[in-house]
Amino acid sequence: MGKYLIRRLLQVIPVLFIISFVVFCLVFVAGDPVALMLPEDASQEDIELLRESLGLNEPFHIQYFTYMLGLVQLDFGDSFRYNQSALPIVLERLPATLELAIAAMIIAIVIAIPFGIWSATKKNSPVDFLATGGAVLWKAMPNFWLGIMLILLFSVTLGWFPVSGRGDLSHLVLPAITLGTGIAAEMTRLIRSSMLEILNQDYIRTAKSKGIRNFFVINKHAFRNALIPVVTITALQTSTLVGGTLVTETVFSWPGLGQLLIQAVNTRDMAIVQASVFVIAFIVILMNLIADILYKILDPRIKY
Amino acid sequence: MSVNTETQNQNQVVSSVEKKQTTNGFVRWMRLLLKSKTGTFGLIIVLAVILVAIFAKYLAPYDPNMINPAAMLKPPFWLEGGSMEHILGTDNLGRDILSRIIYGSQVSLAVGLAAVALAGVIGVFVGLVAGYYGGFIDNVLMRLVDSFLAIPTILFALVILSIFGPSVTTLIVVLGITNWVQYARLVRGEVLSIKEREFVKAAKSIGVRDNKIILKHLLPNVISPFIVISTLSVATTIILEASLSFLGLGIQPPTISWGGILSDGRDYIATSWWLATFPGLAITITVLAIIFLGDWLRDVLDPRSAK
Amino acid sequence: MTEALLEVKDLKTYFHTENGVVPSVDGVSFSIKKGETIAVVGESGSGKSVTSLSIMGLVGSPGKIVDGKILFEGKDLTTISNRDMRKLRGNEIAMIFQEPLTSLNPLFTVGNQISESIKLHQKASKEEAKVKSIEMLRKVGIPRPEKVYSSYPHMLSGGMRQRVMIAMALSCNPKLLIADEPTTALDVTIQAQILQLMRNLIHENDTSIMLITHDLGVVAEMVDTVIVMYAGQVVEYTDVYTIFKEPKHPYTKGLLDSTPKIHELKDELQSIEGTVPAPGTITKGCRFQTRCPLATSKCFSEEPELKEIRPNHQVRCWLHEEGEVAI
Amino acid sequence: GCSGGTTTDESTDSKTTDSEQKGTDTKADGEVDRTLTVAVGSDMVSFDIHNHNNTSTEAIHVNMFNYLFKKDANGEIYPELVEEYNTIDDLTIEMKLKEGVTFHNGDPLTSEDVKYTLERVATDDTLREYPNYKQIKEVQVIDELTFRVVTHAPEPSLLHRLSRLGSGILPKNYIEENGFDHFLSNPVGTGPYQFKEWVRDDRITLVPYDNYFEGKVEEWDEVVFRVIPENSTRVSELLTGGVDIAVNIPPADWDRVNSNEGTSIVQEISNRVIMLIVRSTEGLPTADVRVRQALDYAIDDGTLANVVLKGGAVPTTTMVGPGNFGHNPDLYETYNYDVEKAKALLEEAGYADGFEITLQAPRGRYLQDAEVAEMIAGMLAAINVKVNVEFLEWSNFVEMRNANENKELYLLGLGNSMFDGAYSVDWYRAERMAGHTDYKNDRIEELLAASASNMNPEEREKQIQEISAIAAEEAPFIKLYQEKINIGVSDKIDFVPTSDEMINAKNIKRK
Amino acid sequence: MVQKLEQVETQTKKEEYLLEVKGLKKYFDVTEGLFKKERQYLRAVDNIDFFVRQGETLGIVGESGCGKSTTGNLIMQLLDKTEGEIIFEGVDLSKLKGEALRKKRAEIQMIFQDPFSSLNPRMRVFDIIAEPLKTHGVAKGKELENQVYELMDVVGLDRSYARRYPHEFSGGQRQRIGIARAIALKPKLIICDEPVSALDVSIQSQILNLMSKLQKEFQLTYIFIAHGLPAVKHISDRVAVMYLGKIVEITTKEKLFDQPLHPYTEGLLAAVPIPDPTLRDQKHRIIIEGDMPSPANPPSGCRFHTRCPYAQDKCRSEEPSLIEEKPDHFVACHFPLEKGHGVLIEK
Ligand SMILES: Nc1ncnc2c1ncn2[C@@H]1O[C@H](COP(=O)(O)OP(=O)(O)OP(=O)(O)O)[C@@H](O)[C@H]1O
Ligand SMILES: Nc1ncnc2c1ncn2[C@@H]1O[C@H](COP(=O)(O)OP(=O)(O)OP(=O)(O)O)[C@@H](O)[C@H]1O
Ligand SMILES: [Mg+2]
Ligand SMILES: [Mg+2]
Ligand code: NI
Repeated sequence: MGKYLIRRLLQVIPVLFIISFVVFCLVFVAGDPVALMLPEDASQEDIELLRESLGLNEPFHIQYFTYMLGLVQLDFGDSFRYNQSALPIVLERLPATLELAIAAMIIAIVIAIPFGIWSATKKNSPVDFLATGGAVLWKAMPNFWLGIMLILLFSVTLGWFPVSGRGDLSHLVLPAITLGTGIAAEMTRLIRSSMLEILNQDYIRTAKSKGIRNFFVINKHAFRNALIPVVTITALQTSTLVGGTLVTETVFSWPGLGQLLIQAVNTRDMAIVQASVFVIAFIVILMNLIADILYKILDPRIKY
Repeated sequence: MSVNTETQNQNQVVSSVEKKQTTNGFVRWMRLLLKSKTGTFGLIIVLAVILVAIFAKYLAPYDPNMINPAAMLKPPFWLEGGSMEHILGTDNLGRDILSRIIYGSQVSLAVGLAAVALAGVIGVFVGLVAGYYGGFIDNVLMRLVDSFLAIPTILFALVILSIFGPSVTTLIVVLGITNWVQYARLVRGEVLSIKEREFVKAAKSIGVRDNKIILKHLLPNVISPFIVISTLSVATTIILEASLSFLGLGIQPPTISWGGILSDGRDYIATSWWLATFPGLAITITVLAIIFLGDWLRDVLDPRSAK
Repeated sequence: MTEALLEVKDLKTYFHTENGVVPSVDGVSFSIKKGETIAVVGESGSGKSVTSLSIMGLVGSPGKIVDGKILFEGKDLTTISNRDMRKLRGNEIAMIFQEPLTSLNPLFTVGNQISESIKLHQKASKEEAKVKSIEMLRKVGIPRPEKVYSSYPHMLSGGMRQRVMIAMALSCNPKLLIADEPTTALDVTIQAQILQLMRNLIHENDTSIMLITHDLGVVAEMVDTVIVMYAGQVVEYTDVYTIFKEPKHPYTKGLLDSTPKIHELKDELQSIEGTVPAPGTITKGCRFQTRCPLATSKCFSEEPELKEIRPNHQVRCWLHEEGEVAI
Repeated sequence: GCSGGTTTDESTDSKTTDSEQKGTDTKADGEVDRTLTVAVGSDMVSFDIHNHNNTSTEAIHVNMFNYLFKKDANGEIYPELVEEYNTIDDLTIEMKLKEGVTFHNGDPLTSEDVKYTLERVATDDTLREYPNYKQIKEVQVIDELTFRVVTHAPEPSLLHRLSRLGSGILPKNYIEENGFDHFLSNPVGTGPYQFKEWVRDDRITLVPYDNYFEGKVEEWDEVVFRVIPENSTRVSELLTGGVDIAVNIPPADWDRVNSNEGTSIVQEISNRVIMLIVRSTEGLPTADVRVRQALDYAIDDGTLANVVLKGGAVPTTTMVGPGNFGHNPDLYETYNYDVEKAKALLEEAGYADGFEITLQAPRGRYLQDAEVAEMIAGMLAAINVKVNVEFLEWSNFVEMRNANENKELYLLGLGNSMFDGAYSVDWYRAERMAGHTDYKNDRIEELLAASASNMNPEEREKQIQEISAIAAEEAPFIKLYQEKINIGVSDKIDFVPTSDEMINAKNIKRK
Repeated sequence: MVQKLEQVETQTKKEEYLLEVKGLKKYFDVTEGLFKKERQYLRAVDNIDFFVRQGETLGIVGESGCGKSTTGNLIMQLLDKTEGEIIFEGVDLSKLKGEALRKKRAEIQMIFQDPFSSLNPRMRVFDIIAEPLKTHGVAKGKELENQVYELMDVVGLDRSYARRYPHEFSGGQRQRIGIARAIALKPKLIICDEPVSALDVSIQSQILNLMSKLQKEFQLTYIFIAHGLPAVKHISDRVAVMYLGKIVEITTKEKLFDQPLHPYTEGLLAAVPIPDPTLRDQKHRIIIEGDMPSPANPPSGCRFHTRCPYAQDKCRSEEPSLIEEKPDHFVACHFPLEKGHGVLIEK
């Protein structure tokens, strides 16, 4: 186990290295943010002056070297917009995004598991049709549209939930639903197909031949097995989930990484972009790692 | 008993038993298609959308970019104030929404298809090479894949688009290069398992060259999961384009895309709902159709359902 | 005739697939007496497993018992409630499956899976169930049963897993044990061990066994009565000695002749030509018509009945219409 | 604790108690709700008042910092922290601070603080505001409260400079003791409100400062600025009572806000003029003054302002709006529109058959910018000018401008935070625009040179007005309209927006 | 060991064998973890020697996992050997590389166990059978077509099936396609890795008969791998018995089945159920207890000692080598059986 972990962690290094290089290249070709930092009526001299003082006139390799040097010390440079070290700014937003993402995940799981199981066990029944049909429909709707509609319906018209912002649990409901239902759609389909496959396995037949009640056959014998592929794919969805926060956070003015990133991208605040991409990549990798470990815990067949 | 009589005997059996099964591919597909209601729906809608995109010029009642200050925010015909002149109403500049949706299909489909095609070509190639040769090449390529997978597509697209400016071409290229990893992974996984199948061993033992093995034995066998995934990917790409429009980095006017119309219309959702609802419906229905089509293809291309 | 433990009468189990109805089991009748071991032989797809699953009430969709009776101690299993059926399952009738690896749930310990049915049917507490499970494991010849009790299936070898399956099946002293190809996935030396084990169990408990196999060697060594199935039907049904000495159905004969025998030397094996037809493809006449060397025109037009040509020997073939014929 | 709690309370309350309670919005336990919540479109950038150039950031800062001078609604400059001031010579002004002004940490405001503040921004060239203050040479401390500001050269707009964000006074001792980073996270000013909390991209919370030199502001116990970038969400918050004020309401939602019970739109002219920057480079049709005029005549600024922006703008032919030094009222609230004349001008210039040009425009930067651009394209089509509209994402737009890659026309909104027309008309300076618009007018050059160091305000005003008049005629830029700021306000409060777009909580009252 | 090898060599010098395997080893690296200093090996094939004469059939039997397939794959060069020589017509195959190996491959072919997975589901029968011919440039165009159809005739497939896909056939027919492909290049040696174990009982005999017929017709040499002893006995001339990566006994089938010298062979024969109920009680039952140990961690000394009913101390410590106990009867046992129980063979 320990060795396996170490090996997996070592694999992360080249990945992060590649990511950092790609991101750096992007930033390099992005050109400089100087002009954006000054108002519309700034003059050319002003721009030159600022560029010089920010060290943006160095050649590629020097800049890359400086960047890597900073990187190993977890220093992504200063945000041009905030005039502060980028990483702390990013990390400061992380809890909000995690809160949203986790809530979305929980919603997704809470919806997907019963529906997935249900539609698998009642294959081709109306329930199955509704669950799969609903899942597909949900997947087909753009996230932001759903978000805006939810606000109009549940906040403006019905007044059940606050419109936006982060605060108590009620604030979390709409954005988490927006983000979570999309994931749930995918997951329902996944659980369904995974369950269908498991239900055809010989050991399910064995369990039934023992005279166990159907309920237990499904929830004890089948579901645990069906969970294994779900765990891995769910981890793979982390990236989609984080991507989804970009849109959802903007709609609901949720003060998380997504909003920060979008603004950073729009203002060419590349230090923030770099730091966020890095942090997000790290989280995604971490999630996959956790999924791997979980996978091994769930499945005794796999040895370390 | 001699071999020959044995064969004849057998032929009889087989021909009587298998006659039904050996109908040609197209007929089989159509049979399977008609059996699946959702598949039929998917195919019909997708074909319709493709036709609409191709013949937009002839189908659209108006120039989609024609501004008409006299007819701004006209509702669809069945509402008060609407007229048959603008069946689905007009937008805030008096442009005909139906025409815009018809034209929008071009870009939305083109982006979806082209991006997926690009990603597919790269991904399948990388996946085949990595899976077949394994070892160091595989390791390097897979680390690259891991890296790409760790960055959410939309984020990657956002950064690149903001740098290079959003045009149809950049969008296609960006979505292409962010999506290839998905195929590379899929194809590699398939190759790894197919590689162990005995027919690959058989080919090797005959002395077939590597490139032939990849092209003739591996590629045809990974192509059907690929097709299934890529159909679904066309759907996600259309939605992604809409999301990028929402974030301000989608296709810019005067080029029209569904995502663009939808996201422009969102300020009017509360007052003039038709601006955002119709393109939203167009996206939803098309995506739905593509997903259904994909599901159906999954069944059709699975030799196990070949009966 | 002593009282039958299980009596299957004209059982029909059909699968309603997308490509039409597949009559996997099409009018099968037989009975098992108490303490009797009966074999069901026939090649792949002839309906052996579906017959056994029908008895267990485990034919999943799209399959359905469309006709016939399954009388177990007089109760018709096709009509009793799910609840009552569950009470019988694992308790009075137990089943061992062909693939010992895939038939055990990989995520639960062996002990968990054995004690599950003990707890369920004998209302035993957790501890009692554990004690009983370990005892069962010991009984089927597993060394260090305490350790195996808490192992996962993948940690055991094929033979061990099959012993676990047997322990599980026998844990509630069933009256009928259905063994669906219990040794096909095993090596010969391990197969011999398992067969020996089953023989001992028959002796000890007087359990009736329905053994499904296509290995005639196993049949010859283990059973009292043999049912030969072909394409969803019983084609021959008699005691084991008669089957091997005087098979009356051309298929049975072909099967015997085409089996390479270790104790004989032959230059060329006899073989049954052609392939097994898919169920439901032959709608007229005898189902063996396409492969039968002795087929007559009648065989292509009319379907033969299962006919008792002499006491305890039933054959489904036109050859014996007018009385027994040697083949 | 968060506004959401208040939100729901307010919205339920507003249905029952609405108008008869007249603003005494009560909480469940009967307490008066004394939280002012303002929805802004983008987050504050930083508390370094010298290192941003973001109006919405300044709009928040004004509650925490005082400037040496201020402008009133008419653009008249009056002293704020300064008690009295005299001009010593062309380069020097002596000023005396008010007594009893203290920072939020208790330190009194002294000349040293002023020196520290102004010299910081005047000398540190990495600061965004440096270009606007580099004219200052030094600040001489005379005594505790008296100091002199010395410029490098005669600086006619010095007071304009001292009445904006750069002259918000920083606490010297506090910063020197704790470091600037500490200041950034625990900012201290002399203003009516002091810092409580900043959750980035979410909210900035301010509370009244007890020892404010003009007396503690009692109206609000808490002022919260909430960041809500998405327009429709901001509107929804306003409608549901989640916020009291919401800035930048898109025209599409005005009706909704106005028709909703308890909210309405208030407008005020902004200091931003939207125009088309024309490239006059030799070889382009737009090099011909008649073509530029034709374009000007073909565009119906009235329709743009009244239809596309639904009245959210005032047509203008000058960049120097009212309230700015050098404003020319003759050129304001008027526009050139005459299609026939435009056609004639084109014909005269030899373009009777029209031509094809490109109009570059940002999207979402200004009110209805994309729609305006497309509308203009439609209008120019009427005189046979085919316009290809090219929309650019903002950062690309900025890049395009910097690289001088601008085509014949591009749409730009120019503000003037100095409120000094000299800054606007400097855009016509040939040297500055070389390679960009390539417009050159000798008379304008002359006037610009003369006004730059002219310390006589009346003369200088005339000079600027004349430049505007020439520019209105020759159309180096085609001025379209001056944008209004559109703010959604809850009926429970009394809020009058100002054209500097500041949100001074001090001036906002409960009804 | 060395001594033994020499023995074999002097023995075999007289004859030219079609295939000769000497000291063949295949160790799979199953080391886990990154930093483990000691590597762990799974000894799938551990130092085996045998030869195959032109035109004969060598059967290889043994329980699952004893290394039969690995041996086959090694000969086919589908796996790289760890050690040893594979001499085919005087050339060490394992030393060939690239093009030379590719050419040589034409002379050794393989028939696989699973007729399902050994045929590319996306290729038509014609293309499957034509592939070896095309690859080695044997035939083109019309000629190719003729040859393919001839091959189909030979294995008893109707020519009209040429345009079908594998899934449209039954198991027996698929195996015929596999056989047609294997004999297409007129190989000298065919390795059959359990070619009938996936087939129905009544079909097995069809294929076995076909294989015998082809052997006669084309003078083929077979290595026939199986764990069904009756089939092996039916088709083979000589039989090698493998246990845990080693050959424990190798001789003609008559000798082996009549009087096995190795206790394992004896047990194996006894375990085969005889399809004759009358022999039920006459049969000498020797049930080998226990499971096969793991090849990753084989027992010391004689690998069979853990299950051997006759094991003695020597067996636990010393590894027996394969020696010619009787003429043309090799066995690896310290105490070969004097009177091993064979199977009753009805003459
Ligand atoms: N779920 C199912 N759906 C459709 N057809 C089925 C299903 N299960 C079994 N069948 C059909 O029923 C027939 C009998 O199957 P069954 O499993 O009983 O054969 P078997 O004699 O047990 O064969 P084997 O020796 O391979 O186990 C087969 O032709 C099979 O195709
Ligand atoms: N690629 C591999 N990596 C690691 N171990 C392997 C590999 N291939 C085979 N083995 C191991 O080598 C041993 C011999 O395998 P092999 O396939 O040769 O057995 P076999 O005698 O053919 O068995 P079967 O009768 O089941 O086909 C087995 O323990 C197997 O697990
Ligand atoms: Mg079966
Ligand atoms: Mg093998
Ligand atoms: Ni709140």
